[in-house]
Amino acid sequence: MEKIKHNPIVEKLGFNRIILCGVLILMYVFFTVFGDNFAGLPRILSALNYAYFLGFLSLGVTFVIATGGIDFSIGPVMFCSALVSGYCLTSYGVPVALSLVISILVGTLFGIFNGYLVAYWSVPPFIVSMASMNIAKGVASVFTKTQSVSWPQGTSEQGWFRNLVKVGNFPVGLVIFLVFAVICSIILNKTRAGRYILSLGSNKEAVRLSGVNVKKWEMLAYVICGILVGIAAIFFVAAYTTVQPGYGDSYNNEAIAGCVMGGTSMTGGLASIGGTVIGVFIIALLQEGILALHFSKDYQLIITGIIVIVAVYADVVARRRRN
Amino acid sequence: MGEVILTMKEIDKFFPGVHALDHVSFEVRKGEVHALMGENGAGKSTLMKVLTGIYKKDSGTIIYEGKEVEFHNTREAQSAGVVIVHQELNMLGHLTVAQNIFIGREFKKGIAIDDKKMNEEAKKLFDRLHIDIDPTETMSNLTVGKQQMCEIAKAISHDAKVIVFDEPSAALTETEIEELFKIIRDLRKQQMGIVYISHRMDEIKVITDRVTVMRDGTYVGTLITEECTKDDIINMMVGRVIYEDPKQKSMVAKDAPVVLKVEHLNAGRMVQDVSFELHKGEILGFSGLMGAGRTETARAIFGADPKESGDIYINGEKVTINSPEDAVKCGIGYLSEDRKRYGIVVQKTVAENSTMATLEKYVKGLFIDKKAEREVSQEYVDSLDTKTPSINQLVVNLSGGNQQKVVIAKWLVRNCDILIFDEPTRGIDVGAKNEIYKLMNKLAEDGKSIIMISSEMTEILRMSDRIVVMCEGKKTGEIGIEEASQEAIMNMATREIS
Amino acid sequence: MKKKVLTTLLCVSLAATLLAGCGGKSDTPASADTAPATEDAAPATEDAAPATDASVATGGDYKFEIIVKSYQSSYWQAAVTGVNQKAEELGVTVNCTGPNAESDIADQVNMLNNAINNQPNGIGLAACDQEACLDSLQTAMDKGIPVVCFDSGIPSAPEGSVYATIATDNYAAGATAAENLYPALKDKIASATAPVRIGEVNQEATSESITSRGLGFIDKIIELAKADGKAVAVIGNEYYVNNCSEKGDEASADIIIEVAVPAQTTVELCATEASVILNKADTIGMFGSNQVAAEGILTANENLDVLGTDPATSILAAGFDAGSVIKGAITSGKMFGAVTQSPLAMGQTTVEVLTKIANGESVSDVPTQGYWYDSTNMKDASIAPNLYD
Amino acid sequence: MSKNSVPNTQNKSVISRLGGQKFIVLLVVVGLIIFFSAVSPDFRKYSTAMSILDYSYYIALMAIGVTFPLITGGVDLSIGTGLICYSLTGGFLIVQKGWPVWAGMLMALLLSIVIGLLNGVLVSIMNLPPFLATLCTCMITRGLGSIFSNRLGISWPTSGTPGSWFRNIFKITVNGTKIPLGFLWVLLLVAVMAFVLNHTKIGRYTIAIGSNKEATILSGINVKFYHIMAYVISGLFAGLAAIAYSAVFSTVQPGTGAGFELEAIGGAIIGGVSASGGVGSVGGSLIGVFVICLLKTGLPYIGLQANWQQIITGLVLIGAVLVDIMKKKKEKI
Repeated sequence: MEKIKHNPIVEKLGFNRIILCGVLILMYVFFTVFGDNFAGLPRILSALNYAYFLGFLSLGVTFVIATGGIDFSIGPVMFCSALVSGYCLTSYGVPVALSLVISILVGTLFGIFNGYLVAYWSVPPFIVSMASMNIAKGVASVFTKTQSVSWPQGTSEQGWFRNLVKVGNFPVGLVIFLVFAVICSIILNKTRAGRYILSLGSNKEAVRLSGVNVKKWEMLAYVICGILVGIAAIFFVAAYTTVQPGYGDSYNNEAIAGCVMGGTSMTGGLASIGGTVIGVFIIALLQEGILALHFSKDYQLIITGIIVIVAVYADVVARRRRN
Repeated sequence: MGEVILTMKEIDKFFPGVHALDHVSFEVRKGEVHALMGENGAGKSTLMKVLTGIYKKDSGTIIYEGKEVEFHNTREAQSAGVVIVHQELNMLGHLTVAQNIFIGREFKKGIAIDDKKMNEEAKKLFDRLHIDIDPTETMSNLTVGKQQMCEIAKAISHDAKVIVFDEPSAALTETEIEELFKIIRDLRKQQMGIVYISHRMDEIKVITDRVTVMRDGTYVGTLITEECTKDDIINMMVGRVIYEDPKQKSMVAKDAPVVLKVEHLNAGRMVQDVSFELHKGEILGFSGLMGAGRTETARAIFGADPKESGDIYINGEKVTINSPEDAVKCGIGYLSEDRKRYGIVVQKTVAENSTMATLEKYVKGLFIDKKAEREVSQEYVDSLDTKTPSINQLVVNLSGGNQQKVVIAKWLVRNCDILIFDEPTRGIDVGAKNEIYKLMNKLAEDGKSIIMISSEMTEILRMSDRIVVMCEGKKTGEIGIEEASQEAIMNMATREIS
Repeated sequence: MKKKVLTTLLCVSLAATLLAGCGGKSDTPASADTAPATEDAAPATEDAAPATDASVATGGDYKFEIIVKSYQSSYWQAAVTGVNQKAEELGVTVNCTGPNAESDIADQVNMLNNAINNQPNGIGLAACDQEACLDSLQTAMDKGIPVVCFDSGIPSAPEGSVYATIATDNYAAGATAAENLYPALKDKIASATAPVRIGEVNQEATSESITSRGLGFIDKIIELAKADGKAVAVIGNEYYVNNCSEKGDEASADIIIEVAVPAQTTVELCATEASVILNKADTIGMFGSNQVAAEGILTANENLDVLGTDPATSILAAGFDAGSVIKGAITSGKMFGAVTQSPLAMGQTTVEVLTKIANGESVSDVPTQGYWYDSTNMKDASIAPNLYD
Repeated sequence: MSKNSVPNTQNKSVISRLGGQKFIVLLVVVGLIIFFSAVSPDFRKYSTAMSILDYSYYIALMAIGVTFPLITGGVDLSIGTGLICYSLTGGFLIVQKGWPVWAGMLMALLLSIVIGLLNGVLVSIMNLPPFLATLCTCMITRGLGSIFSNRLGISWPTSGTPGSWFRNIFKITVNGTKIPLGFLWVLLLVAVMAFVLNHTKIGRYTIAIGSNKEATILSGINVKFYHIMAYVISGLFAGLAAIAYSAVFSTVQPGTGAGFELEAIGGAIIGGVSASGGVGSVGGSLIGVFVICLLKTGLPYIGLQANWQQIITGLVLIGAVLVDIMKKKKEKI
């Protein structure tokens, strides 16, 4: 046991991450054995559909949580991005490529808004989230005149953007998602931005007194989150076509759960992109598996909740023992 | 001195990987003040925590009032009459003084808490101790000193027979310490057994009857205070003599240029019209009582807090400092009095903390140049003799003195010319203190200029080339080391300004 | 080590107890679908199914996946009951699922994909959104799984993927409400000196079935009013104003139709919107276009007490769907009447049609209807079976 | 240093600031009422006030409860979905299983206490961050609610049917006039909980935990117990809110309820509860809730399209908190 723990790879990833990987694999085996026709590509593709947008949300919120903040406007903002850009596409004839850019732009704007209020005006992130959640829903409904927006079908001329998710049976989205995860991991661990974001999550005042412009970096975390939420919107519509104004809240919890399950600490300062990715895959696999077992989504929520509690508790215990 | 009220015999306590207490014995008599001394980490606090039930002992016996006892929590200890006044203030800022004193044993009227009676009782208690505090005051509005008094009042209100003072004077001003001593003498007269933990040698001589010294979790010996010298005690603590005398004369050349000039600085109530100059290679001591506004002045200069008015000149040039960022750009570094809160990022490694203020220099393209970072931090670990298993160690795992060195390294990496040391040796044990002093002297020799804020008179007199004294937010005096004496400084520090 | 073992044990036992909590219930989702079938079967006995033709499709050992829009309202519960009844009768296996809310489009798409992966003999789908399912329908067709749409059709479905649609014409159903409500208000409108107001509360402006009903109601009122020589104006929610047959001019209108859509589909917001309209002095009629909206009107009325059945003294409200609250209100004279669909029959028909397809028989679309009911005809044999709780 | 005068004046300013915050929020409430009444004649009707009160009970009750975890420096996100879960469970037992109404209500309350207890244990004993622990129980209660009710929407007995007596708890009609009994209950509960917060051990230690948990532990207080109690109170009030919700809205649907907690917490924070703990009052929370409820119910009255309402609610929320932040900033200098 001790030997495994001191293996360099294990040490780098963290023991709990390895366990989480094990949980993921066990879950797959479990569902394959007990679920209806679970083995095979279609199920995995379907689970991945769910993992993409949730994954981008989770990646985004990981940055915010790393600063010790929280953002639960991500779900509604994702819908707002998809609605505003989709409405431009369907009603104003904006080209698809530009619409995708608009989607990312809307997400970024909300990121700037949230980040500015949190970092420069010291409004508690909780309040900011609550406000921007309402604003995102409102803006989306005003912009679309309270209409749901359906993005073009894959068969149509404008449907090329769906290739971002998959071409034939090849999961292009997975590749893109993993590339983004690697980029996020590099930003978090290898760049100044990441260093400051994590450090200020751990001890903001100490970083400020080191002569660092903490406001700028704290805001940046929210902006990165916003950008990723904008991207999440693209993957949402590429997989699920239609978005409605006034919704999206339900994805907040799952995105935060995926992130925290992976070992990112709610108190800030500790974040693991690898963990987030595994966490998201667990949730996505779970939702697919639960359906294959003919259970309702309710069980997915409950089990997700329990896994998060156990995972975080394991981290709490591990940390306590270390100190 | 009366009969023995408390005996701790052969106490053993293990923490994972550490033998924290190794068969330690200790006794307290009625009506004595018994000093418990030792460097940081010697096991004093652990011993007292075992006594009051915060930790569970692994072996050994505690005999209290003739019976063997084992307290399972502070509450049990309290009700038996063993109470502790903690080093860190354990106040609940949002509650009133009376509510704090009676927390956990409120008077009740039916199911309601009888706040009126609590206020009355608190008042009586304060009268008994001759302390002037309003029981209905919110705790966070009191000065640190008053808060400490409340802690003591709280301890006494438990009908205590044994009171443990864990470094009670650390946060007190000289006058408050006097008050404290008066109270302690009073308690001694009432035949209470008092344990007094402190680092301050002078106090030990003044107030205690016996001294027990611990080192590395073991019992070293017990002396009668009157019959021993400071050196004896220090010898027992560290095994070598390291007591240094005050600096005799300034080390700064007469014609040394002014590197920092502050004029008419105002920042709230605590910084009013402060002006001074700092010369190259100088250690400028900032003395004064707790709450005199020294830290506030430093923070205002550094841009950590907003200032209302005043000019700052660096090397003769006027600069605008609105944030720590600006200050750092001007070559100022600030080592906070509260390392844990303002100095280090505990979840980061030694290397990462070292480059915290300089990271832009260790960036290659988009990425942090971790190799260069490691090299530079290793360099300073070596040159400052920081004791860490590796530069990848999280700073949270280092001792206080070594954490301080990491913070110093952070500013040295930045190559700051002006360094503000705010209480640089607070909470650092004697051996490490000396190293910090040596380091500061060396920095000054190398041409760095240092502002040192300290509440320890001996430290001020030992290190400073010149001393600025503050009182209630105003500068009340400036004195060269040659003329400085404890009395002279104290005079200025308590000078009333109308 | 001891501590570690202990903590691990704790984790495991925690997980186990919590899981056991779910595990103990693990048989419920299956029975959740069957339980109502047996319990609620009583009110809707064999004489139901007015819309289905009686041809018996003998079931083989078939497995069908039924996906409803949500489980929220009793409408869907009735539909599921119908599905299960018929399945039992025909001896086929059905598995009913559906998202928690009609707005959970993504969840429903996942469920549809999942259903396809289960490789059933057929899928019955009540799509939350007309566009979101198209890809999945294509997949189903590629795999040769027949799909039957019920409740709502999917007009743009890939050719050949949907074998039959069993749906109510929501536009016509909305018009039914207008046809029944308008005559009762007619005298009052005729005698009114100032413009009168008819309110409409829609839970949302995005679901096709709700908007169709809403528009059907508006357009019918306009048509009837015009026949009487009255001018109508539509105000309120943009979508409805822009998509009705004629939005009119508020200043010169004799009848103002005010359309309200709450900011979110929650009950209390529906009620708030309803009370705003009910509070207006010139309001004479109300229409709630689904169960939530109709119940919102009733909730708002709790404080206002303006609803009734006498047009001279009160506001007349028409609802949609059934459920104990609306039924109670109609019985007690709070609500004038409502339109109900026949979810039970629809559920039954869906299974029947699926079985037929599996048997290789040819099928065609089955239109179902909206039935107007009020206190006078609630007990009628043609209506009673459609009034689910 | 011997003068007490300096801290004393400070003290007064703090008290006035706390009262001040409440006072400002109260002014906002009055201002909103005046504004809506001026713009919309219908708003002035007695029945409108009744509606606003009706729709405020459940949020107000949740806010009263959640004030306690907030003051400990935590949060309880599970109250919204919890409310629906309790209401579904109680309603299911009454409607589908034929339990007497009082038994169903009791069961709902019991369940709410159990979930509160679970939150407390997760936070206090297992040391999970409150945000996270209650986020998980939020998901869990959402799932449980659906499962307990077999995923059915439940309509509690409607007025006029047997078993509808529980509606009279919140509203009775005397001589044709409706009396908002529920509001009296809410006020009574505010008084009771304000008493609990300020004059009993539970309240005292709740503040103490939020102020300085370590110090509270060292004072020999059974912090774990009192920390759990804060969450149990929050849970219990979510249970009471569930009954109020059922009485007002009759039909409860599984899968809803997410978002209720934000309204309650937002109300509490607007009412002066500090997000970092130690500070807050039950009365303030109630006033804060009315800001949110008035916006929610008032905006439709001034003819504003629904989508604008959300934007305005969001902006007002930030505005309310910003005012407080600006004021503190000014005081600090």
